Amino acid sequence: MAETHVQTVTWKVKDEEVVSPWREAWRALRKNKLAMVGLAIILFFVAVAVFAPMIAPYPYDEGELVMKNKPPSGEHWFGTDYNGRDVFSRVVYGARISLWVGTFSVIGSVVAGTILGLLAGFYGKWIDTLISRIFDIMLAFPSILLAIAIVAILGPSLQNALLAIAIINIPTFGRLVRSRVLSLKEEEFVMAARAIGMKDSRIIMQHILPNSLAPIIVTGTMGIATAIIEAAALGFLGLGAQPPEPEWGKMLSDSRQYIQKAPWTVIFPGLSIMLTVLGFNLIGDGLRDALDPRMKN
Amino acid sequence: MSDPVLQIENLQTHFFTDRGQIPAVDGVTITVNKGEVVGIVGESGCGKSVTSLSVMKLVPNPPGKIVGGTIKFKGEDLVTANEKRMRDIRGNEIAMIFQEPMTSLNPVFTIGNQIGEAIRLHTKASKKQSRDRAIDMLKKVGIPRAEAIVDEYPHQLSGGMRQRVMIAMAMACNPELLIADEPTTALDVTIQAQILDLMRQLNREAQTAILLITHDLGVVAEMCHRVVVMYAGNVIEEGDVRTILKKPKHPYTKGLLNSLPKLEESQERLYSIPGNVPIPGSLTVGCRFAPRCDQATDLCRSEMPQLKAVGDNHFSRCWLSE
Amino acid sequence: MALLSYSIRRIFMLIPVLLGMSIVVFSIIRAIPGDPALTILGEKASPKAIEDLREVLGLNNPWYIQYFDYLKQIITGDLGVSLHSGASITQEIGPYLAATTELTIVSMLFAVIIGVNAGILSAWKQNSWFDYCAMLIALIGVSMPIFWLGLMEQWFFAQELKWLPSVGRDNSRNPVEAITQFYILDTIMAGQWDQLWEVVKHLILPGVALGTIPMAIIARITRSSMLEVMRADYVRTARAKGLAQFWVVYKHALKNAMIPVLTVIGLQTGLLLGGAVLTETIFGWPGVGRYIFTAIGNRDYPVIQSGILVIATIFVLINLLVDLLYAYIDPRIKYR
Amino acid sequence: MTEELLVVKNLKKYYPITGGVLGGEVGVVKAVDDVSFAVKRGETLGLVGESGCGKSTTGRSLLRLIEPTAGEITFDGVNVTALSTDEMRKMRRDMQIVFQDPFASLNPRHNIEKILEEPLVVHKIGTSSERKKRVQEMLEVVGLSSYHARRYPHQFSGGQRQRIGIARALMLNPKLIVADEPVSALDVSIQSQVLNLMQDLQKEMGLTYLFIAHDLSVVRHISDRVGVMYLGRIVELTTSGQLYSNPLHPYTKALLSAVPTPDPDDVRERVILQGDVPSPANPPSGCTFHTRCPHVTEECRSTRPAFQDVGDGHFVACHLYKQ
Amino acid sequence: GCSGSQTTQAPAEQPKTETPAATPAPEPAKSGPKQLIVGRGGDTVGLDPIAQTDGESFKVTENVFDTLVGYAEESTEVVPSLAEKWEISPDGLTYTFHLRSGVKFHDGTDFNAEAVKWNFERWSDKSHPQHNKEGFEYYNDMFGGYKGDENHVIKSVEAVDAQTVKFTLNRPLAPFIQNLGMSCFAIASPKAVQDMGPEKFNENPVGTGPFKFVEWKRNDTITLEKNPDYWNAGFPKLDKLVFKVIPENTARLTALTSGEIDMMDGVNPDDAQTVKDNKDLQLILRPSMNIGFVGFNVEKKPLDNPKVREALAYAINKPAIIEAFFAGLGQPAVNPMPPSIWGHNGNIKDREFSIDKAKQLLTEAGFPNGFKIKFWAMPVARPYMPDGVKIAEAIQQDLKKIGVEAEIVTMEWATYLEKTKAGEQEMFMLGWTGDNGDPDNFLATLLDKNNIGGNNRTRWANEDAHKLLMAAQSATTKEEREKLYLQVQELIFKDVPMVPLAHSTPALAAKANIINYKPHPKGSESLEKVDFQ
Ligand SMILES: Nc1ncnc2c1ncn2[C@@H]1O[C@H](COP(=O)(O)OP(=O)(O)OP(=O)(O)O)[C@@H](O)[C@H]1O
Ligand SMILES: Nc1ncnc2c1ncn2[C@@H]1O[C@H](COP(=O)(O)OP(=O)(O)OP(=O)(O)O)[C@@H](O)[C@H]1O
Ligand SMILES: [Mg+2]
Ligand SMILES: [Mg+2]
Repeated sequence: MAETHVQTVTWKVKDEEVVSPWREAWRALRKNKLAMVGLAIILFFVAVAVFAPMIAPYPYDEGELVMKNKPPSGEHWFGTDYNGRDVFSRVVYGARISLWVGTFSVIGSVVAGTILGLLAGFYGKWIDTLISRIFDIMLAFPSILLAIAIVAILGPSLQNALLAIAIINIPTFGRLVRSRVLSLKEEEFVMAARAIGMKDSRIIMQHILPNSLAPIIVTGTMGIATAIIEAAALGFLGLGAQPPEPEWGKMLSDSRQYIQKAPWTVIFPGLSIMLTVLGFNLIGDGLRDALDPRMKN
Repeated sequence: MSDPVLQIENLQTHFFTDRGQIPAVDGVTITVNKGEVVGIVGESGCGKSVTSLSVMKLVPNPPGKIVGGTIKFKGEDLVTANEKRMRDIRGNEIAMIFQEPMTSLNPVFTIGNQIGEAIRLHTKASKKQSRDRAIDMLKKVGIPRAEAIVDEYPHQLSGGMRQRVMIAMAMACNPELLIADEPTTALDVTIQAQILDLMRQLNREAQTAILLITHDLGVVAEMCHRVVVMYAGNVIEEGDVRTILKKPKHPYTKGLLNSLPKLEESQERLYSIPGNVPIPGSLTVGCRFAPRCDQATDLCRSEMPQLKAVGDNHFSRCWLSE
Repeated sequence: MALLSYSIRRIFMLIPVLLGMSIVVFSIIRAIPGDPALTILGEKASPKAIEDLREVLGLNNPWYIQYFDYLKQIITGDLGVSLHSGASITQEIGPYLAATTELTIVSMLFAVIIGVNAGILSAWKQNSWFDYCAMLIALIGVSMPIFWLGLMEQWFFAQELKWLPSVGRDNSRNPVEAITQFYILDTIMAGQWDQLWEVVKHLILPGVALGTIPMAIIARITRSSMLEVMRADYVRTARAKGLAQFWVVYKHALKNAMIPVLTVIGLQTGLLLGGAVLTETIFGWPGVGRYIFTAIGNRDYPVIQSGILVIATIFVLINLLVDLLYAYIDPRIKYR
Repeated sequence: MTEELLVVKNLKKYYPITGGVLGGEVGVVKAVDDVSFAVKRGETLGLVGESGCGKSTTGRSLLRLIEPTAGEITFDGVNVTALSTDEMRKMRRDMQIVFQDPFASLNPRHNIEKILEEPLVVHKIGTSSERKKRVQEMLEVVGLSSYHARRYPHQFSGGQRQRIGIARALMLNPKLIVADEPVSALDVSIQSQVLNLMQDLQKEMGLTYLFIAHDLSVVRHISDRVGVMYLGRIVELTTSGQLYSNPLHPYTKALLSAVPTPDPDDVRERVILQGDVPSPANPPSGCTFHTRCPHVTEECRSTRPAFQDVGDGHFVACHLYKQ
Repeated sequence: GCSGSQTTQAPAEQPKTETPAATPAPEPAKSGPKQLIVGRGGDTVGLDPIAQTDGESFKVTENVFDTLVGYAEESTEVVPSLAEKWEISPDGLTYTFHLRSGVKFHDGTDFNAEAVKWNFERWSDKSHPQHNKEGFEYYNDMFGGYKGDENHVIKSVEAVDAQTVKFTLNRPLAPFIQNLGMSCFAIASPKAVQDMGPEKFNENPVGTGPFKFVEWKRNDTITLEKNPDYWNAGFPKLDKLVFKVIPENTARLTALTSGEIDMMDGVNPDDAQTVKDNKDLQLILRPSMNIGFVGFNVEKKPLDNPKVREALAYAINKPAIIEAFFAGLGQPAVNPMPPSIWGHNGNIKDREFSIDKAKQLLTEAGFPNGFKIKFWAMPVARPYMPDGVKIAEAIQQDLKKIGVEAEIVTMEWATYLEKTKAGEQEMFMLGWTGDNGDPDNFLATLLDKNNIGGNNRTRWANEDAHKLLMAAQSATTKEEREKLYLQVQELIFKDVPMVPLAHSTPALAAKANIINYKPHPKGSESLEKVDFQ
């Protein structure tokens, strides 16, 4: 038998520090370059939104008609629109609207979806049947059509668009939470919690919810991206933000007739939507990889 | 040593991960002779599966890579063989069955299709011929209603049946070497007995050499001619079954044997090896078993012992067995 | 047999959903502010005339009677009469539906063929530059507002470069004789190759605009699904048999990986059908999305109601089809 | 105080099978089908059987983590089956369970301190600092260090996690612990550590175990008495010594002979059973083992054998041992 | 066209062909059938003219049908059409029409006095089998309701002989003849309507016009072909006429540039220059007969105060808006009616844009710091208001300067019309396109107190104005009426129930080689004379 040469690779054992799962996820996320790019994009737009009054050189709702559709220049970085307003300033203020609608509609859907999903998943029986059927029915309608119908009922405005988007996305989160609950209910650690005599309410708060959080966060982040696009789509169809609010989708549709003469009025709002959405998608992807160990490879 | 089919020498297969380079297999040497059943035992994570996958060159790459050593199959070095040559060998000259019969068969193709595929790959058999051969093979591994089963899907079979199908598939091209990676771990004892019986029978009839990987010393005792004990990526002891199970030299092998509850006698207390199996990659200098060994000396802790002959065909990697 | 029983069960399960949908649609219409009778009669109508028409339309009945009347009507295949044009919706919706369907099919073909293959290649060559590029493009694709993409395409390819027509389904100078309303089919059947070429040219821009998002989504899901499947034990088994990587990927892995991909394809097809509103508006496509959207503007209640119902029903049916396809692909499902 | 801590009478658990065109109930899985046994104070009763024979279902039904379909469970003189949900919750202070999978039975988002403290919090025992102290003590008891308290489950090895699982079960000082395959997922060298720990704890704290496993040698090692399950029924129940030296039921015999022993000189005669375990959804008539039994008679096919004492508390359900 | 009830997107109205001496056509009339493709913004609603109210429908029906009398090119002067001549009794109660002979409907049946009688009976008699259940809106409006109604104008229609029809009225109606020229009162083939029923006829029209109906692809194209037997010999010039829907103005222009269509309406004012600069195209201007305005709901505070209204009028920078959004294709409006119509008061001088004046008035009215107000903006483009919301935004910017915070409110068009009619709005935008060239059609319609709840959405109930308007309606001579209208306009200007913004000139574009296209002020016209050079 041949002599074996043993190569020893020494790998430093990580010290006995406490690593909570969230810390672990953050570490993994930090290593993900694309996710960090996404985070940077989002932070950038958040900063733009927060400091809009300081960043924007002009008010978003005032312009001189004589300055109509002027190309980008030192004075107007992104040019001016049909009302002679500064496109850059409008895009900057627009960040507020998009982030606001995206975030709050998703918060709305998450809260409602989580409550319904928990009820359905944990109590089962007819509650589950009822809620699941309602979700099925809602999902049977193409979402944008449903949103349009809801806005048609409520009347076009930013708030109503936000509400419509929140409503149409409830089933997404509801189903997610329900399926998480169903699988977590069978997990041994939930069984163990029952075995020590824990009440259902506490099981939900202590075990089910925290362990459903990761997928909710991932889906929620992606959901913000979708919601921003949906809001812009409603704005584009004239069913969302109302003038002079500088909502990106609305800016696009208002300026589209000038696309040949003043393409900048269409290009910049569109680019902003795309970038923001891209940012949320990137970070969503990264979060999924970091939070969902199954996806790791 | 007569007529070796497989000679693994100083095999090193490492994984290159975020956490660094993990030497899952770190200098393993194993020889399998014609018609012989060689067992590899060891606890979870010690590198048994990686060794066997290395032979098939099926280690997922990246992150895994064979970084050193040779694997000679009938004199031909597989480490340097190209992919095309490996495809000829796989399933034809060397076949493999896996631990999880439940997931090792493709759920969306029929049994006949999957066995037939293996046959068609390596022979010029037509669809019809390969199907007939598949039915023959199924009968041979003791599957009732073979004619009907060929057209069924894996989920319609029980775990034991699936493992038989896996064996049928592996044996379809009369391989010279069968690598069985924990073929019965997922099965119940009564079913395990059936499968082991079947494998023994195949070994006897077709003179197929078997490299049997398991963590169950009982299975080893029943099946193998020779045993290799692995610990943390190394071979630490090797010899024929009787020697290893009756007169082990290495403290780890001894400890392992002692920690098993016995069926035939009642013991007040079991022996237990202190500590845990090392996390792969967290290697220290010296003997890898030293941290858990109650006879460890300073030498053990500072220098890695070599695998040395300690008797007739008996090798041990321990300073104490000199 | 199992497949049949499974299919029947799935179809049975549709009934409550379809009923629910009809209730939703029914209530949406009633929730939209405004009086249909007033809309029909216009601004100069007398209150008496409005009251008369309400009676004729059955608007004075209690809501459940109205609902059952409505249900009776749709079950017999009668989708009502458009208030705007006075035409029967059942007949009127046909060409719109065909236009949307043709566009959807073309977009989906584009999306599926490119998306699935890009996803497979990405998974196969994981971490190669191809993988990175394809996935970055796919990521940008899913982040793209469809209406913006459509506008940009139109601006660039139609208005600036003048390569492709920007609106409509055919060249009105050489219009297609509609038989099936599917223009590609119609032109092929008539052997009008020049028209076929025109039809194809008209389909490119809206098709690409509509297909981009599903393409990106499909590529991503295919990739992740493939990656997961490629780690499966049976893929290792297939390789251990000596199967070439190509067949491992395209035979053993793909068929298993297709299941989540199919879901997405089904879902996206449905979304395209309904979500084509934006694309259709931009590209002047006489499709059903615009039909419904215009109807909302006109408060043409029966059209809104029936249009949404038709789309949702098609959506549900597509998903049913996808479910049945699963069962066909994955023998395990029908036994559940 | 009776000698028996736990008495189980005619326990049944049927799971409905749904399917068919309308998705209705088309049958039942008889996971546990009329099982009776008793566990004496301070003893270890082992339950062995092949996968799917209903061991876990039995174990979980005892704590009413699964609602039994029928049967009566008396724990410490109290009829557990009659308790309300809330009373049952309180009852669980005295009966605890340790699970098979050390990776799934600990909430990955809680640290060890929280996991161990939870039973005390739920039952409102002690002040916060008392609870913390008890956690530290218990960690030492199961062979971990108190500095482990702040770490998370994923930072432990399988054996250590199983110790944590045991520690959690012990936090409330229970009388009975149902151990559902606590060592099946562990490596052999770790398995012996955990088995030893459990034995030590039993001695120190006077615990009673219902020990479930599929590994006969493990069960035999730890148990005073062993029940052998087959397809939802107990077919033989006797002391562990008797079981090995004098198995009566043909299934027990086959099982014993199928266990491979690490002794190359072991020349037992092998009884290799034919076929698979039948599905509990469609169990054979009569004696459920008759499809695989080497001694099958006509009677076995038609009548279910009674589970009876054939002497010295050696129970068996087989027509061969009719009195 | 009235101000609403239909959503047609594209501008379409009045005459003045700015035809640059066409440069050699890029596509000279091919030998082969002459086909003209007209691009437009919206689809036809229906093709039974009497059942329609919208311009997009009339654009097609005018080519398929004829009316008893017509309007002259580019004006609303009445000229013969199916009736060659007519006589009016001195008391204004009897009208006798002498019909053109030899005219046939497209289905081969004869056009004669019976056909005219039948059509009027269908329209006026609610119990007529082919009367629509929704009624015929224009008939109801123009002739005081239906048979049996108190105000119904037409007492009877008699076929004196095959070529002579006699109308007897219940009371005199000054614009009776004028009304008969409206596109909706087109004579349909009785046989066709009877055979098909009104619903089917609405999709398969049969008239006497220059073109025959061929095919209608909803929301896409309507195809007509030459009527070879057209009574006006030598016409039509075209063999085939196609109306194609391209909703977006810019996209439509692209289609014109790329040769997909030959002619289009709804050129964005901004694009007018582009068209002029393109030597292959010509810009055609439709004579203007409309008014776009900002109205004040005088019932809502603080708009009930005339000072406030006047202040707002001062604050709106009309010239800048017209410059920016009408791009020279519109003239500033002073009165609620266009100068092209008789009776327009040209002596009124408009208020100059003045922030100071506005502020001063606001202070006088008790709002030195301005106030908040809801400003309803039209969600759709109309001929008189190319882009309501954008103009509203501009006005919003103007008002901000005097401290008035206007919140723009939009909703879909039908709701907008309904709610403004009900008076829910505060400040709003709207407009009107004349139907028949009569001042009454503007002034009374928009501002008479009788029309509150109808088209008088300002809810301005001025007794003086009401008296004057009523007097003008029953006055018999044009001079008399004109005097009254001049006074009304002064009253309106003083009390500011609305700020007239502009009379827009809708722009059309066509291939340079298209000749003899004369757009009509009312927004639609027959294309029988149009030809390729
Ligand atoms: N894909 C991989 N990536 C990284 N490391 C790996 C991978 N596969 C195996 N390893 C490492 O190699 C070591 C040896 O693994 P191997 O599968 O050979 O163990 P084993 O002896 O077969 O254990 P078991 O009894 O659990 O099957 C593992 O502990 C693991 O850390
Ligand atoms: N929730 C359930 N619904 C339906 N059938 C179930 C359910 N849980 C268990 N079963 C069935 O009941 C039978 C007994 O299951 P149980 O888990 O008790 O077996 P076990 O003896 O613990 O097996 P293992 O050794 O695999 O843990 C099995 O056939 C199983 O399929
Ligand atoms: Mg392994
Ligand atoms: Mg179990």
